[in-house]
Amino acid sequence: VTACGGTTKSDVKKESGPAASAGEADPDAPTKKGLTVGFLPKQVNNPYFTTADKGGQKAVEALGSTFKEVGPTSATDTSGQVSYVNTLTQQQVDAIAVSAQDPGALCTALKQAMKNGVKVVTYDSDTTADCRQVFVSQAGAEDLGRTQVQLLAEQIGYRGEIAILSAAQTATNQNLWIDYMKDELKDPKYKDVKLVKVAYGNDDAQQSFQQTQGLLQEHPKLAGIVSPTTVGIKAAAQYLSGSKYRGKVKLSGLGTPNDLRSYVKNGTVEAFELWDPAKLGELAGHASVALASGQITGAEGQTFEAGDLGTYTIGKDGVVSLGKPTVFDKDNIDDFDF
Amino acid sequence: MADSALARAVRWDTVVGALLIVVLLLSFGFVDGFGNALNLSFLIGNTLPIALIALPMTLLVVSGEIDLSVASTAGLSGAVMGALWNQGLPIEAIIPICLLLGVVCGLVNGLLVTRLGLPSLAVTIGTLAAYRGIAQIVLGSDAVTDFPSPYLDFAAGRIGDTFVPYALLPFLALLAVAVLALHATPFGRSLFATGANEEAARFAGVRVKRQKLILFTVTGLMASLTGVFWALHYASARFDNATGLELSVVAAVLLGGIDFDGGRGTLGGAIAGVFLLGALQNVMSLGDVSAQSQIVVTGVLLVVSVLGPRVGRRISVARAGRRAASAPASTP
Amino acid sequence: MTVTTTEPAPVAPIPTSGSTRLVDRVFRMRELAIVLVLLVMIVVTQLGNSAFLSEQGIKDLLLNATILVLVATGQSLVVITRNVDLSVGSTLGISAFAAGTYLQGGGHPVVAVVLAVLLGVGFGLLNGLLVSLGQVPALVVTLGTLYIIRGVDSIWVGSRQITAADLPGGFVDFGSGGISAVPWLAMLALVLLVSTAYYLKHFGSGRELYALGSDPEAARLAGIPVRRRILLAYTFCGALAGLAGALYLARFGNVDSGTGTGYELTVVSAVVVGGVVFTGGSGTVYGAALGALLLTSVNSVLPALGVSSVWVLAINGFLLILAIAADRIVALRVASALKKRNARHG
Amino acid sequence: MTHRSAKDPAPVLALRDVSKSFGAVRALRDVSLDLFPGEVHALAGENGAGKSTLIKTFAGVHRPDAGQLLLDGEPATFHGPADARDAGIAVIYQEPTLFPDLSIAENIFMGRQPRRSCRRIDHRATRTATAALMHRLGVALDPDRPARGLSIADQQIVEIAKALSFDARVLIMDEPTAALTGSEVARLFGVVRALREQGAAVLFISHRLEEIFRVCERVTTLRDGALIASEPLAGMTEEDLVRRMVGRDLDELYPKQEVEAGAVALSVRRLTREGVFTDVSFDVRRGEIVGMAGLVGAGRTEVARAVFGVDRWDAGEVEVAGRALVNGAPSTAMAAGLALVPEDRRAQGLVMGMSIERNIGLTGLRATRRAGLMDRGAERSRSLDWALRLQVKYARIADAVSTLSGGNQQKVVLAKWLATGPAVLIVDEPTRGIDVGTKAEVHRLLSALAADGVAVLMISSDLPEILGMADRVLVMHEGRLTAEIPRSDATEETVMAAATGRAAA
Ligand SMILES: Nc1ncnc2c1ncn2[C@@H]1O[C@H](COP(=O)(O)OP(=O)(O)OP(=O)(O)O)[C@@H](O)[C@H]1O
Ligand SMILES: Nc1ncnc2c1ncn2[C@@H]1O[C@H](COP(=O)(O)OP(=O)(O)OP(=O)(O)O)[C@@H](O)[C@H]1O
Ligand SMILES: [Mg+2]
Ligand SMILES: [Mg+2]
Repeated sequence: VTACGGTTKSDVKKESGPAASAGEADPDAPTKKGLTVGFLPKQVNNPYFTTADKGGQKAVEALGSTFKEVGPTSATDTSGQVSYVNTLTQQQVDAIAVSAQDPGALCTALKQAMKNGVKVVTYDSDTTADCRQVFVSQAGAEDLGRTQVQLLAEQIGYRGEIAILSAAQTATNQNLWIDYMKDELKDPKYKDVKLVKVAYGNDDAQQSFQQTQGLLQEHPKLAGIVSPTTVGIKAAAQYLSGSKYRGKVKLSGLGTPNDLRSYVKNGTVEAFELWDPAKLGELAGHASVALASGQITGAEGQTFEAGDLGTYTIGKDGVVSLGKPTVFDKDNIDDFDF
Repeated sequence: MADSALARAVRWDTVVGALLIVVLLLSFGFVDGFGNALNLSFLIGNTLPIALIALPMTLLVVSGEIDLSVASTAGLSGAVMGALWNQGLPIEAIIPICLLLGVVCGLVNGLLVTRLGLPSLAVTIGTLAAYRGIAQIVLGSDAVTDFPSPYLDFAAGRIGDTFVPYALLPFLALLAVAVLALHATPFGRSLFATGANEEAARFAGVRVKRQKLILFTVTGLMASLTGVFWALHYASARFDNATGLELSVVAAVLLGGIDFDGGRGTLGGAIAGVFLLGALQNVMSLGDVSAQSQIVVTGVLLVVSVLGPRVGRRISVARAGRRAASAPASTP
Repeated sequence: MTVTTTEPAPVAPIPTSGSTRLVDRVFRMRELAIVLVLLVMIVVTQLGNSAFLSEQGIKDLLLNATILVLVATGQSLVVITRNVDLSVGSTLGISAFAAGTYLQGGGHPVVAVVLAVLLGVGFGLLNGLLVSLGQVPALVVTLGTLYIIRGVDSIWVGSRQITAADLPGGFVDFGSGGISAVPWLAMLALVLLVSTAYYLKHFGSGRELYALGSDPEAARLAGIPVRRRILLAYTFCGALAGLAGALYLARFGNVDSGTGTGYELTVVSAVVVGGVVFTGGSGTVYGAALGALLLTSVNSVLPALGVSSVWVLAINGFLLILAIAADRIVALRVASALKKRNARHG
Repeated sequence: MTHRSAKDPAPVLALRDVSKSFGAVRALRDVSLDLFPGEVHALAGENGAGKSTLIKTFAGVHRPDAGQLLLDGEPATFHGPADARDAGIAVIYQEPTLFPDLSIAENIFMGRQPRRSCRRIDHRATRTATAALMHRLGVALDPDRPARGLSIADQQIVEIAKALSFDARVLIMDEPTAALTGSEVARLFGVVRALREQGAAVLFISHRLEEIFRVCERVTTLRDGALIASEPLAGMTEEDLVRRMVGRDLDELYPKQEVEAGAVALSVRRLTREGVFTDVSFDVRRGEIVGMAGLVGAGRTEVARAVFGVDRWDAGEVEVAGRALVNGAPSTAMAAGLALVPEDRRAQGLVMGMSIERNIGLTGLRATRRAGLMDRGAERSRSLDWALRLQVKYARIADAVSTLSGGNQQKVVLAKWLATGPAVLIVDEPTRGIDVGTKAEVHRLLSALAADGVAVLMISSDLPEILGMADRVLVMHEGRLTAEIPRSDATEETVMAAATGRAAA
C-alpha cells in the first residue's frame, strides 16, 4: 500500500521466467501416444498459419497423437482467442500450441489451462513468459531484424533513404524486429542510409497499399522499403509493380515465395527472406508432445527430439529458436512452395 | 381474445427467452464440458462485456437512436487506463477518471445529436473512428498487462468453485436498474413514445432532447465501464481492445427483438439475445464447429429472428380473420 | 346553412420557378461544400508535398476512390428507399474471390467481371427478397446476410488466396492502367455514376425510389410497386458491389477470405457524408460519390503530408464529424433563410 | 334502396353485398353502393361507421372478405391501388398521403409524369401542369416547394390537386374539407360541380352536414358497418340525415353555457416568431371560450405551438395564471396547467403503434407515478375513464390507436389532454373529422370545462363552430391578430372581413 492509499504500478512487482519447473523433467520418458494437441493460430484462414499448422499436424500425427486446429477469423479478435483457450481447456486437450494475438490478454486463460494440467507452447508470437512453458521462435528476433536491413542495404548500395512498412502498431514481434533494425543501422557502414519513416498497414492489403503510396509521395527520394510482414510486403509489391517506381524503389522484408514469386520475376523484388512456417509448426508440435510426455518442462538447457528437424535445446526463458531465416531470390525461389 | 393470445405467444422476445432455455437445457444434457462450473463461468465472463453495453443500448434504440461508438469508447477508456497506470497513478484514481472520460464521450455524442440534430448513426460512426484514434494516440503500441492482481482476480475470477463470476453480481444489479428504468418508470414509458413518434412525445411534454442526452451519457459511462472491465478481465489494456464489439452488441440486441426504428422491444429480450448468442458460440466451439460456420449460424439466426415473428403474426392474423368471418355478426 | 358566401380570397399569382432554383441550389450547395473541403485539402497537401499532384499521385487518388464510389453509388440507391445494405463488404469479398478463382483457371477477364456482377446480383436479389417480401427491417436482415455471406466465403475460400501472379497480365494492367493520369477504373465508375444519377432524376422508376423512401405507406397508396422497386434497388446495389469486387481484384491483385471485411462502415460513412439521408427520400448519388472521394482522399492526404499513421484514424473521425456537422449547419441556415423568404412572399 | 328511373345511366362503380373485417371488428357488413356518372354522392355516418373502409375497398387498398365490386357493371378485382387508378378512380384519403421530401409537383404526378422521348420525365411540363391545377383551385402554392412543412390544409389541397390531375371518371373524397376554411371549400365545390357537369361520378364524405346539402344529390348512410339507406337528398332535412346516422334525434349542436368570466388565466403579450407571426397579444379568462379564426396559413397553429412551447418564440412573453412561461418548454407549460390539443393527430397527437391506454396515459406520467415507478392500475383507470367520457369506440383499451377510425383517434387526443385537468386548454381544430353526434358531445364538454373555470382557446376553421361556441373571437390574418370581436358582434361577415384583411383591426 502506497502513501496515498492507492495501488500503483510500483506496487505490482514484475513476475517473470517461464512457468516451467512444476515437476521434474525426464528426458528418457517414452513419447506418449494418443494425446490431443490443439493448435490455436492468431487467425484461421491465414495462409501463413495454415502452412504452419499443417507442419504441426504432420509432427503431431507422426508421433501417434491427435491434432486439432481452432481459432478466430480475425487477427484482432483477442477475446475470441481467449474463449478458444477456454474451450480447449474444457475439452481437456493435453497441450495447446498458440500464437498469441496479445502478450497479456491470454495470460489468465492460459494459466487456467496450465492449472488444469494442459501444457502450453507458444509459437510465432509469444505471451509473457510466465503464461506458457515453451516459446518456439521462428528465428532469433535479432537475426531477423538485422538480416532484413542487411538484405535491403545491399540492394540499394548502402546509400539512400529507406522506410519500414510494418503491420499493426501493437504487433509484438514486428516491434522487436524494428528495434533491432534500428540498432543495426547504427553501424558505420550504414552512414549513408537513412531510415525516414515507420508506417503501419495493419496487415490489411488495402491499407498497406495506401501507406506505400503515402511513403512514396512523402519521400520521393526513397530508395527502399523493408516490410517485415507478409501482408505488407505483398501489398507494397503490388503497388510498386503497377506504378512507375517498379525496380527503382527496392523492396525487401519477410514474405512467402508463393506470394512474391511473380514480383521477383518481374523485377519488383530482388530478394526477401523468411523462415519456413511449416517447420515452425512442426517444431511447435514436437515441443508440445515432448511437454505432454514429460520429456521437458521448459527449463533452460533441456533438450528434445524434433524428428527430421533434429535435436533442439531450450534456451533462456523457455525459448526454442528454429534457426536462421532463408533468403529467397530469383535463383532459388522456384525450389519452394508455400 | 384468442388472436391476441396467439400474437403474444409469437412475440419474439419470449421466443428468444424460450430458445435460450432450450439451448441451455440441451447443452447441459448433450454437450461434453458445457455444464461444469468453470465453463459456465467462462461463458458468462466472456459475454458480460456485450451484455453490459446492451443495457444502455437497448434503451437508446427504443428511443430511436443508436450508438456505434461504444466499442471505441471502451477501447479509449482501456487505453487511458493503461497510460495512466504506466504514469504511476493509483488504480483507485484511474478507474473514476476512465468512467468520467466515458461520460464525456457519451456527452459529445449526445450533444452532437441533440444540439445539432445530426443523425446518431452518422455521428457515432464518426466518433467510432475518432475515439479509437485517440486511444491509439494515447497508448500507441503499448500493451499494459501488469494491473494489480486483486482487480484482475475480481474481473476474471469466480466465487469459489461456483459458476458465478464476481463480475456477474454488479451486472445483475445494473440489469435490475435498467429493467426498472425502461419498463416501470415514466422515463421508460416516454422513451417508447419518443422512439415511436418523437413529435407526439414532444407535444405530450416529454423533454426529448434532455432524455436523449441522458441516454447517450449513460451509454458512454457504461461503455467505459465495459472498457475497464475488459482491460482487467483480459489483463491487457491496448488501444484496440474491444474492436468490433459494437457489431456484436447490435446483433445481439436485434436478435432480442428490439426494433431499430424505435418504440418497440424489451430488455428481457435483448439480454436473452445476448446470452443466446454467447451460449451458442460456446456450445459450437465445444462441439468443434469452426469459427466460419459459427458466423453463418449467427447470420441465419438474425434473419430468422426477424422473419420468424412476421411469419408467425401473419399466420395468427389470417387465422383470427377466418374465425371472425365465420362468427355470427355481433357488435363489439 | 352555408359556411361562407364571400368570394374566395384573391389569390396571389403562382410564384415562378425562382425558388426552385434556390432549392436546387441549396442541394447543390451541400455537394459544393464537400467539393470545397476536398479542394482545400488537396491544395494544402500539394503545398506541403509537391509530389502529391504528380501524374502518379492523381492516378492513385482516383484509383483509391473508384471502388468506394461504385459501392457507395449502389448503397445510396438502397438508402434512398429508406433501407440499408450492410452486406456489401461480404458481397465484394466473395465476388472478388469468385472472379479470381475463375481467372486462375484460365478464364477470360470479361467473363470474370460478368461472373462477379452476377454473383452480386444474386446476393442483391436475396437481400431484396428478404426485405421486401418479409417486410422486415433491412438493418437486421442485411446484418444477417453480412454474416452469412462472410461465413460462406470463409468456408469456401479457407486459407487460399489469389495473388496477382495467378491473374492474366492484361487484367492486372487494366487495374492500374489508364490514359495518362485517368485510370480505366475511374472512367468506368464515372460512366456508371453519371448514368445512375440521370436515371434517378429523369425516369419514373427512379423518382419512385425517392417517393417510397419518403413515405412507404403513401407510396403503396399511390400505386407504386413498392416491392419491385426495393428489389431493384438491392439488386443494383448488389451488382455494383459485385463489380467492385472484380475491380478490387484487378486493382489490388490480392484476395483472400478477409477481403472487404468491415467495408460496410466505410460505405455507410461515405453515403452519409455525401448527404444521403438515412431516413430515406433525399440525397443524390453525386453526393455519395463525393463523400467517397473525400474519405479515400483523406487516407491518401495524411500519409502524403507525413502525418504519422497513429493520427490517421482520429483525424478521419474528426473530419467525418466535421463534414456532417458543417453540412447540417449550412442546411439549417439555408432552411431558415428559405422560410423567411417564403413568409415574405406570403 | 330507392330505384332510379330507367333513363339514368348505369353505375360506373358499384359495391354488392360487401363485407370486411379487421380481426374481430366487422367494419362493413353486406354493404351495397352505386356511383352514377354526373352525380355527387354523399357518404354519411358516425365515426367508425365504416366510411373510410368502404372507400379503401373502392380504391383497391382493402380486398373485401365477401361481396363484389362492379366496374361498368362487370365484376372486377383490384389487387392494389394501382389497379383502381388504372380503372380511372381517383381517391383522396382521409389522412394526407404525401411524400415529404418531394416537391408538390412531383407529389401530384408521381407515377404519371408527363414524358419526353425514351420515357424520360418532362420536368417542365410537370411543373406547368401543377401550376395550372393550383390556379384552378385558387391557391398560391409553389409547385417546387417540398411537401415537408406544409400545413394540414395545404396538404389537403395538394391531395385534391392530385385527384383532379387524373381527369378520373370516379372521384372519391374522404373528408377533404375537414381542414379547409370557407373560401377553399367554395373553390373545391366549384371544381366538383364542373367535374359533375363533365360526367364524372363523385363520392364525398364530410362530417359538416351543410356541405353535403350544398353539393350532393344522393346520400348513403352507414351505421356500425351496415347500410341504413341510400336515397336522394332532395326533400331531406339535416335532422333526417342525423337520425339515419345516429339512430336517434340529436340535442342542440352548440350547447353554449353562459359563464361569468373570471381572472385572466392565459396572457400572451407581443408574441413574435420571425417570419411566422408578429406582435400577437391576447388574454383568455377563466370560464371563457375564446375562438380564433383565420384563413388557412394565417398562423393560428403557429401561435398555439409557440404558446405551448413546442416552438420557440423570438420576442414577447406568455403568462399562465400570472406566472411567466419558459420559452420552448412544453413540460413547464404543462406543469403550469396548459394543455394543447394539436391539429395533426397522426403526427403530433398520437403514437400510432401504442395502445389507447398508453396514449392517454402519456400526459399523466407524472400524475400516475408512485414512488418513482409507474402505477399501471391508476394509468388504466384514468384512461378507461376518459375513453368512456368521450365515447371512444374501441374493442379493447390495449389495442393500438392505429386500429381506430379517424374520428375516434381524434377523441383519444382530446381524452389525453382533458385527462390532465388543465387550467388553460388550447384546442386546435378540436372537431376535425368528428361526427355530428360526437361534435355536440365535444362542444358540451368544452362548455362544461369552461363552466368549471377552465380557460379555453379554440382554434377552428369551422366558422359555425366558432360563432356557436366562442365568447369572443380573435381573428388572424397573415401572422397578425387583426380583430377581436365580442360574441354579440361576431357574424360570418365580420369574421371573414377581418380574416381576409379587408377590415382594419
Ligand atoms: N386497419 C384496421 N385494423 C383494425 N381495425 C380497423 C382498421 N381500419 C379500420 N378499422 C375499424 O373499422 C371500423 C370502421 O373504420 P373506418 O375508418 O372505416 O370508419 P369511418 O367511418 O371512416 O370513421 P371516421 O368518420 O371517424 O373517419 C372502426 O371500428 C375501426 O376501428
Ligand atoms: N400558401 C402557402 N405558401 C407558403 N407557405 C405557407 C402557405 N400556407 C401556409 N404556409 C406556411 O404555414 C404557416 C402557417 O401555418 P398554418 O397553415 O398551420 O396556419 P394556421 O393559421 O394554423 O392554418 P390552419 O390552422 O388553417 O391550418 C405559415 O407561416 C407559412 O410558413
Ligand atoms: Mg374515416
Ligand atoms: Mg392550423
